[in-house]
Amino acid sequence: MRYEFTAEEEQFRAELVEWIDELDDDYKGLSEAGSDDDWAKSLEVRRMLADKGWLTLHWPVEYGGQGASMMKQVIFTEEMVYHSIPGRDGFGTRMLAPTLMVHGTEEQRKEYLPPIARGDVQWCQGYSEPDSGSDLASLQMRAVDDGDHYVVTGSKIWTSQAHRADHIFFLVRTDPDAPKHRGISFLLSETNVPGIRIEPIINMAGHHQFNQVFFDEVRVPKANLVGEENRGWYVAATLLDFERSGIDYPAQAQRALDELIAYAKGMKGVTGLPLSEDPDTRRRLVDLQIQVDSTRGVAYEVADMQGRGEIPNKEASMAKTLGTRLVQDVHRFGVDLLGMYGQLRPGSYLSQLDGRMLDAQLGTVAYTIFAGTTEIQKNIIATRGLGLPRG
Amino acid sequence: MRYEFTAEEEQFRAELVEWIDELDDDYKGLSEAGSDDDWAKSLEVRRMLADKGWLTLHWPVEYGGQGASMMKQVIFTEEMVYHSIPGRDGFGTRMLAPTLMVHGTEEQRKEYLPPIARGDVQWCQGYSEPDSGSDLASLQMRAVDDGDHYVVTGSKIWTSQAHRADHIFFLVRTDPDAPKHRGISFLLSETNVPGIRIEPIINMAGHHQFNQVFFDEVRVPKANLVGEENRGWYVAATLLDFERSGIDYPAQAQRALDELIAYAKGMKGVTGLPLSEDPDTRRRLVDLQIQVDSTRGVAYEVADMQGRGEIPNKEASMAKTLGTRLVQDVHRFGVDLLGMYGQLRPGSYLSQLDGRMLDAQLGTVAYTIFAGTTEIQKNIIATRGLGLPRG
Amino acid sequence: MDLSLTDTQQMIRNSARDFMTEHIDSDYVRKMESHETGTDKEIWKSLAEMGWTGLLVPESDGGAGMSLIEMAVLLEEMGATALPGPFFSSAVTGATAIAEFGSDKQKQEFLPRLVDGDLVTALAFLEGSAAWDPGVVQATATRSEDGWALSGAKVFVPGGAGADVFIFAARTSQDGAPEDSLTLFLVDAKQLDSSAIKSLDSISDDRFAEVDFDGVTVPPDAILGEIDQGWPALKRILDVSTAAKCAEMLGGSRKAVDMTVEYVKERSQFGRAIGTFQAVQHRTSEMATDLEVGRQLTYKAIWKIAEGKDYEHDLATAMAYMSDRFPEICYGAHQMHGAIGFTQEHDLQIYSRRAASARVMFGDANHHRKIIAEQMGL
Amino acid sequence: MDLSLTDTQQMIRNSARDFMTEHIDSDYVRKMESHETGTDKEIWKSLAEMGWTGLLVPESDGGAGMSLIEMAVLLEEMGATALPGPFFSSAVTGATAIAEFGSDKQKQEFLPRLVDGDLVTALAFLEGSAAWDPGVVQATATRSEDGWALSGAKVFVPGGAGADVFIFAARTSQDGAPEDSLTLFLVDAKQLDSSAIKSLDSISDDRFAEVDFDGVTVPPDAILGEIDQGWPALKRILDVSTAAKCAEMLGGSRKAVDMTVEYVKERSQFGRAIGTFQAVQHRTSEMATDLEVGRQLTYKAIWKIAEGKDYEHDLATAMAYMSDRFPEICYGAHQMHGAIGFTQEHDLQIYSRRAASARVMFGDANHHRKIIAEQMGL
Repeated sequence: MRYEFTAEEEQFRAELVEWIDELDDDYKGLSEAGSDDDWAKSLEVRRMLADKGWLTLHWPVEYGGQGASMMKQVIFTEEMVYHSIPGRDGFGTRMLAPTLMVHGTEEQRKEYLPPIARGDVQWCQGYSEPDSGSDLASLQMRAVDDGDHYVVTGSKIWTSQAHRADHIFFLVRTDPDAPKHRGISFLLSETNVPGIRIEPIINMAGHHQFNQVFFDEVRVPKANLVGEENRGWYVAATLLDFERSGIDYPAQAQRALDELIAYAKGMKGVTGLPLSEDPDTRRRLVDLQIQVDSTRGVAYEVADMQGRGEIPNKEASMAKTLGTRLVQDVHRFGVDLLGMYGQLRPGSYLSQLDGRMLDAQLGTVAYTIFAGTTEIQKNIIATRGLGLPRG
Repeated sequence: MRYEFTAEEEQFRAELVEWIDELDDDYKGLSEAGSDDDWAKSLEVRRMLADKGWLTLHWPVEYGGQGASMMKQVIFTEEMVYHSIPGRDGFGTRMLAPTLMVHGTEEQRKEYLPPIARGDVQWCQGYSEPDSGSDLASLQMRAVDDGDHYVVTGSKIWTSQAHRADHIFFLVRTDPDAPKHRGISFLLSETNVPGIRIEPIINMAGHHQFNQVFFDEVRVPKANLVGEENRGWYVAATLLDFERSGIDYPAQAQRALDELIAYAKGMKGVTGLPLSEDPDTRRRLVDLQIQVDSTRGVAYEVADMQGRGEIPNKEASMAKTLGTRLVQDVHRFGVDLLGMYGQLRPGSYLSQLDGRMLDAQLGTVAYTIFAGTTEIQKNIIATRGLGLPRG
Repeated sequence: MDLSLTDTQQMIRNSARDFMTEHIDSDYVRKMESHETGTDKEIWKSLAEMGWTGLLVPESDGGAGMSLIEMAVLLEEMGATALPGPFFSSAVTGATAIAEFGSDKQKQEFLPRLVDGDLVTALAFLEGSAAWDPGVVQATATRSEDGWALSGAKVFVPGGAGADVFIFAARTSQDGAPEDSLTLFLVDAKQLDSSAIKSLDSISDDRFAEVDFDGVTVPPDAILGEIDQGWPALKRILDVSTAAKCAEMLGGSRKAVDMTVEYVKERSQFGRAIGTFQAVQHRTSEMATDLEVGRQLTYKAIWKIAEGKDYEHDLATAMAYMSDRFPEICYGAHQMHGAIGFTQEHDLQIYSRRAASARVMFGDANHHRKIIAEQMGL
Repeated sequence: MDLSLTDTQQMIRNSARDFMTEHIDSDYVRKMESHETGTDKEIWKSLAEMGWTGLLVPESDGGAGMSLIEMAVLLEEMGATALPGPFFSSAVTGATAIAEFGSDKQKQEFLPRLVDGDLVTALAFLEGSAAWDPGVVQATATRSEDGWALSGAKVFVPGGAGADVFIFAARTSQDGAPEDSLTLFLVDAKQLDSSAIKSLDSISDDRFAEVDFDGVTVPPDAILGEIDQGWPALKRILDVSTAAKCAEMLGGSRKAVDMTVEYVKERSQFGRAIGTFQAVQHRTSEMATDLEVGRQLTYKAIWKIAEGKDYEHDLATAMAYMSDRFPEICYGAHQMHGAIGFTQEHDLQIYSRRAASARVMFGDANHHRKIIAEQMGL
């Protein structure tokens, strides 16, 4: 038993934090759902990360990665998120690449992995459809066999960053007659091809984060099939040996909490005392810190299990439910703490903490919905984790 | 719109409270699940209530009651509960009697109503069975037709006060082949008859509140069938025109809260200040008062609807979920407030508030379980109240 | 106890629903969020024609002379529609201020215009910490030759850019508790240079502005109420506004629950309506329960104010509750709606954004909990 | 980071499970609740034979010299079985007190007896308000000819009637902060008249007593640690005990979750196992999540103490969490069990009663939240 990082891991953290400290402030705090200029800067950071080898920190050495331990990956994510550094590549390095390493052909790996590793390409993920959300396996987008091509028609929704992506990996139904999990295939395509149309979806915080992607008889070469035909559900669901601890959530929350503590100590209320002297405020700050420590503990546990080759099924779902709720709670409290100022948008005259609390309060509404709703996660904990019978 | 009681109602309240004030303190705070002596005293109060006409306050005048308005009934319950006065008769006056008024024969009414009205008899209710809790309609206790009798075999559980009851009303299965709601009949029996055996169940607070009642070929005359054979489910479920607002819960909670406020103001903590000066304590007292006011508001609403002849389906379930949770919360807080002393049992050396908070904290664990669990109530609110489709 | 609506109240509810159905939809609400002043003159006139701008104005002053209960019934519908514009600020806060505390001259000057939809008022109270507390006022008014010289800037003035008259709170005495040293003034917006008004970009449609009153001089008869007695008057104005805000929040909450009930009946996943899932049923039933509680607490407080009863405890309870639960109901609605409710195109977010503002207007839940503690003798 | 158990720890867990399975069942737990002193000599001897009473005692003093981690693994199992008796009070609190602060003479006198299962100790600290704070101590010890004359009564002395030696905290200096004026004494129970000990009837099995030390005189070498330095020593003893209590609560929580998972798989209503209902699945999964968090927080704090790291924040976090969640997990278990869990015959209530006591031992959640606030620099 050891509840601390190794000296080597701490050294890595120190090196990373030093690099972050030296990074130009212009790069910090950028949202990838922000302006085109923010996005361009994010890509610059991505290439810096590629140069440092950190973009593929978690890739096996044979694929040009660092083969870093699970805990180093955790540290990397934790510090990057805590310091609001953009540039990590969720879809390419963390989702598609590992999938190709397991299920891809040699040609696919050769073609797609190097640009991802260099930070030269942006992928997006086409899973959800308008009628297939939590019940993803009911997806209906059709791919019809046309010799050496599939012809794909239908639409994908909630496609983050599609408007900035060069490529998309997506699931289609190749056998409409098979049971729903068994007629799905996993395909790759460029986005800039005939028949693909991308429509923006603006979220309630006013950001262009999502898109709906329409496919109208898009021709996808069969060489772009990953894994076997009709086995796409299992390709997508492969349990990958990459960090999925959910450490992002407590890191993001700790950052917000630290900002709020500093704010509460520095800002005087109408009584003339700092807000941090208000008993309710103190209580809520303490409760949030307990929540952060709780969530971080489970995230570390997930990583520790993964590091030992165990499959953290219920623990990963616990980390997700705890983490998403935490990130919501901390920003909701943040808006509370700012009182009347809490409702001012980023950029508004007189906004406090640059309106970040409000922006995140709105943005995090989706956290308990996307990537498996809290309800689905609790089902998983109960059935897969505790062995309760399915309903 | 009027959010206050009428002058006549307030006059009734004043009369009742005056009577309560004059009642000997020995009668106050008695638990019906207490000692035999407590029980005997409860019965004395019951007869006093009968003499005042209050035991049957809610009965129609034609049956010798006062035909009181719904709001008078609410006031009666509220003050009796708030002042911890025993003697009300839930099973006789409030459950069986109204059922007989609607479904009973003239003979049954003549035989059973007068002793109930005089406070001379104790009934108990045999509904639940070991395998039929939330799913009450699955009950299996058999009544076999034997000419002018039924022969009843099986067992009932969670039968409150069975050990003090002269009679029992209960549900049995008279047609095992019918759909489950349609083979049930509603019977009456004395408890002191051959074949009935009553075993105590001690609850986690150490009180003898419940019993299991075993029936072994008990002969029940058919004259004791209430309503039609096989229609007992509907007899038991008749929506009765008697107050069912759930006002008991906020009344009980307000009493506990008032005691806790007085305690917090009078007791000094280690700092030398009264506990009521502690910000967390203040916050929780305020939140509990909000909860009491919330629950009382819905209870009044239920009574108001009933008074206007509307059927408060979802509102009654709301009052029950809110009220049971409230009564749990206030006593859990009470135990908290007493700190280390919170764990001392009634009668213990050094116990505070005579250990009532602990006793009620344990006892109210069952509130969200009995008489329709909170889960079942929420199902009802969703399906009957909001029209969501059944699962 | 009679918790039903009177015929008049029912009639107001019905006409409000008819009006909203005919004139206000979510496209209109969205469009108005980028409207220049926030006041759509045409709709504003229509509200006056319905008799609503003058609902709280006594008949002797040309209004309908109705009570806060009728106003609450109306506001509940406006909240359910998320009606944009200066109605609340003028017909509730402004009308109460002038009708209850105005001199005869002020009433004659302003109330008919307010009733006719020709006057938009705005409360200029908050500064600095923006606490809803008399101590927040640092702005001053000092006697000058011609009247009073004002000084100081106000924040979170609702509809600041579109107001015709500001109700301005200033200290008129530097010693003494703030409760005994504030005075209210009616300040004509024409007195202010447009550069004195800076818009704040808020999540909701309140059109808040910072308004700088430095250098403005007002005549002696600009005083609303009595000198140094501004706080008791303002407290009353804030109390009425708080109660009215609860009613508006109740309407928004009701809409969020209704939308959710509709959605979970229609949306299907795993081959069945999601409203059949117990987790969805339970969350929805909790939202509906919160709503029912909010209705009882809100109307009780409003009834007490309307009837001249002692209302402090009930009002603070209603506001503490609605301020907590309106956002919470909206969060529940979002969770039940899933991704679609998170988009700007969907109407749900209109209500969750309204909640974020309404809940802190006139003091947040903690502010009102402190009042409850006092009322409880703690 | 390595959150797994070492082989030794795993071995302790296994032997603890074996021992509990063989010797302790719920009938035994119930029976012991009405046992006269609360100490079953036979079991107490067996625990000594297993090497557990001396687990924290250094090898040089005849113990196993293991760390708090091993003790926590053991206590988790004891908590899961609700093992009655003075183990905690003696082998954790008492052993820490004497092993860490005893003089050589005291160690020689008491530790071997403790290791051998011949000594039961009890902490006599709380008085009056029963706050876990140095200011709670009003009892005094004044120098007399033969040593120290004690005065004052202590409350919530665990296992008061069965203890052989009390660890008694008294003020030895009337001026100065309580932190600088307490002294600890080891007081032989034989010094006390049986009338000095009054039993308290508590919900759990702690066998609390009020113990009156008035008129007792102890020799100079009864002092544990240094004069006027009792608080720093006591704080350390309380910290170790707090961490150990978290481990015990963790065991109880685990048991409540396990019982629930078992029950909802078996219990059938509406023609299906109740564990298929989503409301049951979700509540159970929340309980399991709370348990998992509690495990991480608890072992992290324990590891930090065992490794000599700065542990204040983590310990207070673990205790604040477990103190809140152990009862909450039990409430969830009751709700999932329905009526049957509410009976005395059912084992669940044993754990919910244990929770009611454990959660306030060594300071409740609010007490520990205040420590966290300090640690956060608030």
